[in-house]
Amino acid sequence: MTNQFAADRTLDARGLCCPMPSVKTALALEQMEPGQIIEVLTDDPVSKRDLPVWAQSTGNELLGMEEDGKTIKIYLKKA
Amino acid sequence: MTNQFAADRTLDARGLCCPMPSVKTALALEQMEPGQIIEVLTDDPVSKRDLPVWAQSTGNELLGMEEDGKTIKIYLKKA
Amino acid sequence: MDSALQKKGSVTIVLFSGEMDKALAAFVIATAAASMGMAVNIFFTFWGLNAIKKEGGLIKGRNWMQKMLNAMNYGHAKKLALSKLNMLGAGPAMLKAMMAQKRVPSLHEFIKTASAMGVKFYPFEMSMSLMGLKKEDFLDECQDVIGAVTYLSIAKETGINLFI
Amino acid sequence: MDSALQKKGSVTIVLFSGEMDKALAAFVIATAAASMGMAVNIFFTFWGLNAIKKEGGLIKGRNWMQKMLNAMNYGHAKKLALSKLNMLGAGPAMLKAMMAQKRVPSLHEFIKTASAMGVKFYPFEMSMSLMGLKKEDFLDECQDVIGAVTYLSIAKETGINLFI
Repeated sequence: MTNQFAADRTLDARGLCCPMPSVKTALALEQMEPGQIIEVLTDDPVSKRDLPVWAQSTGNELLGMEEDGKTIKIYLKKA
Repeated sequence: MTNQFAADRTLDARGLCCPMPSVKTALALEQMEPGQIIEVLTDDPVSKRDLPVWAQSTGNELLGMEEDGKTIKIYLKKA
Repeated sequence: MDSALQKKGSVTIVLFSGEMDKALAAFVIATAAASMGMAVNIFFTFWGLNAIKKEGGLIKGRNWMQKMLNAMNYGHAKKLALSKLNMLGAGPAMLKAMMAQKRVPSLHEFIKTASAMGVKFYPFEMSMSLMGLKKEDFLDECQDVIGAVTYLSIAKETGINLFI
Repeated sequence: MDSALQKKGSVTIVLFSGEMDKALAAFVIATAAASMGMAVNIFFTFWGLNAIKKEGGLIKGRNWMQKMLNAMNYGHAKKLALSKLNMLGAGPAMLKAMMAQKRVPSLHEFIKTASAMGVKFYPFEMSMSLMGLKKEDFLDECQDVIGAVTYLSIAKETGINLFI
């Protein structure tokens, strides 16, 4: 898979239900540096809506989202 | 019956319980023009207290209230 | 409603319970608030999802546990139990008769009224997927299926937050 | 979590109910809020105390009434009933199986996660002393035992207050 946004880290949150994709993303970003990029993989359709809201309310930047079959890839840049 | 405040519209909300008199009044005012007057008929004693509070919190003006047997007539001017 | 009345605060309700009396209490508050021009959002989760299920065809679910849960948890706006005095179903019928006598709207009418007044209904994702329910199983009045983060982003801007 | 993410509002929950489904709803909200950088406090009272009791050795209490209450009210995070469809204990087992299938965390995992994210747990004093429970009976994740005044001093600074 091409890694469109040159992610520094990939978080595989597939199989997890709300609110776990947001929780795992928050915990993963904790260990990263500002400006670094995380790629979150999820197959929870609600994450398409929830993770952008999460990013907005935590101030982290949503770079993009793409779908690859059932997998949704969400790219966030740590604030 | 004299229509003391020359109402543009009468809403018969008799027989309806809280919160329906306020709900029906809100819906009726939706269809009216600013400055127009509605006469609300209700036999729900709580409306004597609730509708003035409703008017205050929506900014519509309470012109007056009168009792006619079991019927309470409430006059409101749309803001 | 949104445009004509000034917005005066907001109410956000999580309806967790599946009983008719609790759903009614939620909708009385919701419609009164909407009549005052308040922004009202109701999030339905767990048993509360029953209040916005379509009638009929409810034995959904892709596995036997979900099928069993939905069969036993059969319910929609016209067929919910009471939280007290349910009396094997006689209680709801009595309450409905009393409501009709007093001209209290039925839950079904409340849902229609609330929706017409701009109250937003959101099914919660997690409990839907636990129960094997999909967006199509819910009334057309419902908005998108949402998750807890979206709920919180709305609730934190809200004056009155209730969990029913 | 506190330092790294900006604080964006707060959630205070009183968990009164001892059923697994309600405790789950509380923890879904709590962990989602914590993930958003919100300050989250959960106060456990009455039956809600069961969610944070340690496993085993629960027939505490210094008099026979307390002993009986704790024996009948036996429960901890891995063994709570449901508010509906409990089916003499089969309901919770089914819900747990469905949760595992859907990879919804168990209540036990939710408690660990919430604690790791800085969610604070406070047992309420009054109901503890009614039930003859002591701080040692609760999970190590718990903060100090508190009273209603402390709860209120936190709740009044809180955006989202829920009673579950």
